[in-house]
Amino acid sequence: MTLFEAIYVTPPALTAQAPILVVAGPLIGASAAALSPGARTAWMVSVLTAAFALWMSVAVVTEVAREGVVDYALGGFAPPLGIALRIDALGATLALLIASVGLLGALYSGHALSSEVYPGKHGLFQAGYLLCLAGFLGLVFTGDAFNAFVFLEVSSIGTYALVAVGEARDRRALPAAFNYLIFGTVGATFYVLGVGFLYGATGTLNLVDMSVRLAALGDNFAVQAGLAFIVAGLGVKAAIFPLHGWLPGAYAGAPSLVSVFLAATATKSAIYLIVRFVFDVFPTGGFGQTFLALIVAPLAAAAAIVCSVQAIFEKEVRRILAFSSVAQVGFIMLGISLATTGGLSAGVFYLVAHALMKGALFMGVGALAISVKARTVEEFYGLGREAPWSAAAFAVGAASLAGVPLTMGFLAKWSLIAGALEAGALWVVATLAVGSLLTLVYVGRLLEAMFFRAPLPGATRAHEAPFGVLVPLLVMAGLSVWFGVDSSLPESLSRASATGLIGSAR
Amino acid sequence: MNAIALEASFALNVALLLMLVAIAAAIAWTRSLVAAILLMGVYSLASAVWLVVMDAADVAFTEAVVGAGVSTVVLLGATLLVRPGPVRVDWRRAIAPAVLVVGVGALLVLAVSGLASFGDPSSPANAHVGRSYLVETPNDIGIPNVVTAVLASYRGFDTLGETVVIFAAGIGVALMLGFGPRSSLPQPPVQPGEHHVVLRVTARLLIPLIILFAFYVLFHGDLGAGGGFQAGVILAVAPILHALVFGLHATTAAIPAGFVRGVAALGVLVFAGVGVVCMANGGGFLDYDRLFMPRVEAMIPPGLLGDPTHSHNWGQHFGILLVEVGVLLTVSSTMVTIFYGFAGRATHDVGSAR
Amino acid sequence: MADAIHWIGGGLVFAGTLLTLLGGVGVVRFPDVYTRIHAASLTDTGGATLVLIGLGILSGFTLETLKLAFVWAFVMLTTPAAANALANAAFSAGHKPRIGAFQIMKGESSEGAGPAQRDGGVAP
Amino acid sequence: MNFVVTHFNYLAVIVLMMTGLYVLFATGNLIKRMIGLALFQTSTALLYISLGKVAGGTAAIKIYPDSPEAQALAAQLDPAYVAQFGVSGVVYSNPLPHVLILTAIVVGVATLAVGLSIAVRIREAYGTIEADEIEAVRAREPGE
Repeated sequence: MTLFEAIYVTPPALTAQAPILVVAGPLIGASAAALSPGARTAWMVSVLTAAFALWMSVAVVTEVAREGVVDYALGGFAPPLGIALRIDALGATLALLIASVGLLGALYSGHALSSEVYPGKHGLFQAGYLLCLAGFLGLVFTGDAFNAFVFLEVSSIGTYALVAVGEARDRRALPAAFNYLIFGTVGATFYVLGVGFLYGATGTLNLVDMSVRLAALGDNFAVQAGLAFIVAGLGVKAAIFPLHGWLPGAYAGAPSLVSVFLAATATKSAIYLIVRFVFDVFPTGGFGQTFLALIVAPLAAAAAIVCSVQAIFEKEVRRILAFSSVAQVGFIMLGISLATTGGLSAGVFYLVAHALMKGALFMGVGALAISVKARTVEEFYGLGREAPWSAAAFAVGAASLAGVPLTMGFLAKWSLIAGALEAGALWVVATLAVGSLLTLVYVGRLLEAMFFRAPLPGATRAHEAPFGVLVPLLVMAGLSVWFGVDSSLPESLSRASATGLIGSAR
Repeated sequence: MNAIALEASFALNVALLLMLVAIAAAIAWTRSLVAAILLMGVYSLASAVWLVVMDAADVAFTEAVVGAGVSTVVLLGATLLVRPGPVRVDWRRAIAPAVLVVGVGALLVLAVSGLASFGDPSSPANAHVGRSYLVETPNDIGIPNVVTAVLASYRGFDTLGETVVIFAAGIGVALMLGFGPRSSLPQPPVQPGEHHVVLRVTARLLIPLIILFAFYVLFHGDLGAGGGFQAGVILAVAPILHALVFGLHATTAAIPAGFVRGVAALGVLVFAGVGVVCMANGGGFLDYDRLFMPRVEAMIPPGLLGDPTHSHNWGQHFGILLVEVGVLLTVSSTMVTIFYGFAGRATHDVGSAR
Repeated sequence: MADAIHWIGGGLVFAGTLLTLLGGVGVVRFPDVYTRIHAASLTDTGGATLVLIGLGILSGFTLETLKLAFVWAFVMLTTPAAANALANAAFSAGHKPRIGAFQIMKGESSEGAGPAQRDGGVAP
Repeated sequence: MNFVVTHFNYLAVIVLMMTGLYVLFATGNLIKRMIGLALFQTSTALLYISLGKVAGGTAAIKIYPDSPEAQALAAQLDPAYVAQFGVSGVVYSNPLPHVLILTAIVVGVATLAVGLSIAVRIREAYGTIEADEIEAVRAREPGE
């Protein structure tokens, strides 16, 4: 954490308010973006807001590193009555991740958006983007079950339309967005249903209060079914295997900024909430972990295999990446469902790694698509020579996805296997091995197309992406390499997250 | 307990629920889309009546305004735009959903078996936090309507989120329908049909009344059912009625779409701004007790709201009022944005008063 | 006295509901759009008036009475106007009356004459 | 049988929710789907409200205990019951679920508006709002 303390200076009065500012900043910024007169102003508002959110997240992370858990009571009412924010190490980690990707995405949108979205829409588009950012940040910070639903919807409602805006490039974005809306809303409603049962059994919505009362309650059908509904509902958002139907279409159809941001953060914040309920709210070693081990883990394993195979047979680059995301969520959930410190911290590490690499990959595809409207693998032939920097960044992301040494993906896979061995779950190791091999196949196919194939005759020649797109892209890809070499920061954050959730004893 | 009164209320509850089940079955059964939409409106009205029986006056008001009003209008508007044929029914398509629904339903029945009996005053849900609100509101907030107190103050952050969700919906609809080739076509000149005199006269009479009623609902929210959200929807009815009777073109000339979107953003800013002011005065976000600096609070005459001997939580009163105004601004302008979106897409032969 | 108020008020409310129910029957039973609108709007205003008077008697002379009067005024203003608009729309959409003095028009075209039972129900 | 009586509300609400879910998944018509979704969401709200009902309670708007209204309410109930579960002499229903559902209703209408606007755009782009016909159009497109 010394790194942060060195770069970060802020008045103590602001630090005390940092948790709420992380969430309220983007909300206010969204209104400002909607009010701003031109596309350029909207973009600047977006960048400034995202930078502010990142700054405040860094403040929160340092605070969490110092104190363990940060509580913030809203409205001046003590938690069971009022709503409270509660930020543990995992929440702080995710906020840092989301805010960083948010800032990089906002920078990236300066050029990328103008090729994809009608300029008159930029103000509203940026407003929607900032609302989405605020929603995800609120989701990982809130300490209240119903407040989490509100933020789930804040992040979702805008996103449905943002995905649909991709119709300017590809009209398939529209049915994909509709599908996303149906799935997402059913998921959110299932979540509300589950929270309703927990509320009916405990009488509270505050997660800390709820965990105290659940521990006293013992086994109860309402509570158990409540958890099942919560996990199922969030599982839709997290794209856990049979509930992932919305994801490929949405990621493939959305404007590239939205794809980048969703791929890097959307599923992650839902996974965070699942982890929070299972490990933090439900008593340790109780029904929650059994549910995870017996139901979620096999599904996650199935995802890791089935969706990797689907990715191999896809023709479109973005859909390959999208199916790969579902498979990788399977890996993450496998790590988490081990329910040991090692497994959980490996899962969190993998989550961060996956966010960075998928962000770089989708950003790379978006950067390449600025000059060529390339969609299928064939249309990507030879782009490596025409746009070397973008292609290199894409290649770094792909290498991280495949788990090449010196990238973050390698360390993530390594720690996952170590965690699984430590927990004695050999079948998890086997699944990981098979899944990784399959990953290698489709990643190899992508890289071969880009670097070792001549362009199709008659294909339009690509140009290098503009500077404003290249910088965030290279930073995003660079982070995958940086943390692959010096992983102390994500390592310490994920370990702190895991011990914060289940204690270091186990 | 007087058993007769309770049993009568329970019988009413059962009757209304059975009615709802019948309406829901009809919605599932009918092949006509318009019939399904209207039945959905009836369902909302019936559930609003049921909500009154359940003592949820505020929710009933909202459900009547939103479910029976806005939702029905939006659904009908979309139906006009897509001009669908009858809904096709294929029994093969129905098997998998039926199995799924039966499975989920069975899980739900299992789940409710773990809940306390209906109406039990000592159930966890009613005994813990819910009861604390009833006990604490007179001291903490000092307004009669506990639902408003919880909505705007104790759980004000949720309400901020709710306002933002509405704002996001406005953004979404504007992104989908507010731009594009068709909406920018010049509107056909309005031809005032001489047989619409009744409508025009009534509308002229009603629009100011509607606006007045909206503000009544807004300011009455502290004392009874009502508040910013319901008031916002009612306020939005005024321009919508104007557009329906006098033509969309006349309304957008008076209230441009861009202005309406700006007001929606402004509402969120007002709400969040109240929170920031509380923060700047040394409290937490949305801590209305710190809304005024002590110096300012001392200047408020004690008899402003009647009884001067009673201690007033001025910060809470004004904070709640301000955030309700923010909600009103966002909700009403978003409703108008949604209406503009759908109505602006319409080809002119479906305009209603033309 | 209290009993009498109870019975008179309750009776009026009951009569109002009955009238509204009759209107519902009329909407189902009448042959064309215009007669249906007629049935619905007349019984609606009449039924609402009876119910509101009944409620006013039941609640005694308080602030509620004033609110009920406002509701009554609103209903009297809007329901007839809505019925008028509906009839106008039906007429412009080409629906023709089936009974009464306009029966002569029946021979011209049977296409637009039916009650609006086409699926989708959207104006052509 | 006793369970059916004491939990009647919950069971009825389950039937309503499942009807909504069935409508949502059984039809290919996008607008009918949105109706199913609205039905599902509205019915979920009814579950919360059922949780918050207190037998003999009244709406959570404070009544002075010595007002005629409060006395009329109290006369219907056992004094011991009022003393135990009432707040200064009046039994109220639980306000918290009402607040939550106010929020949920708003979220529901927001979803509905966005969903329908996307459906309208689908109609403009594909010429139909039947899911299987859209699927058929998509299957004919290149790159699929």
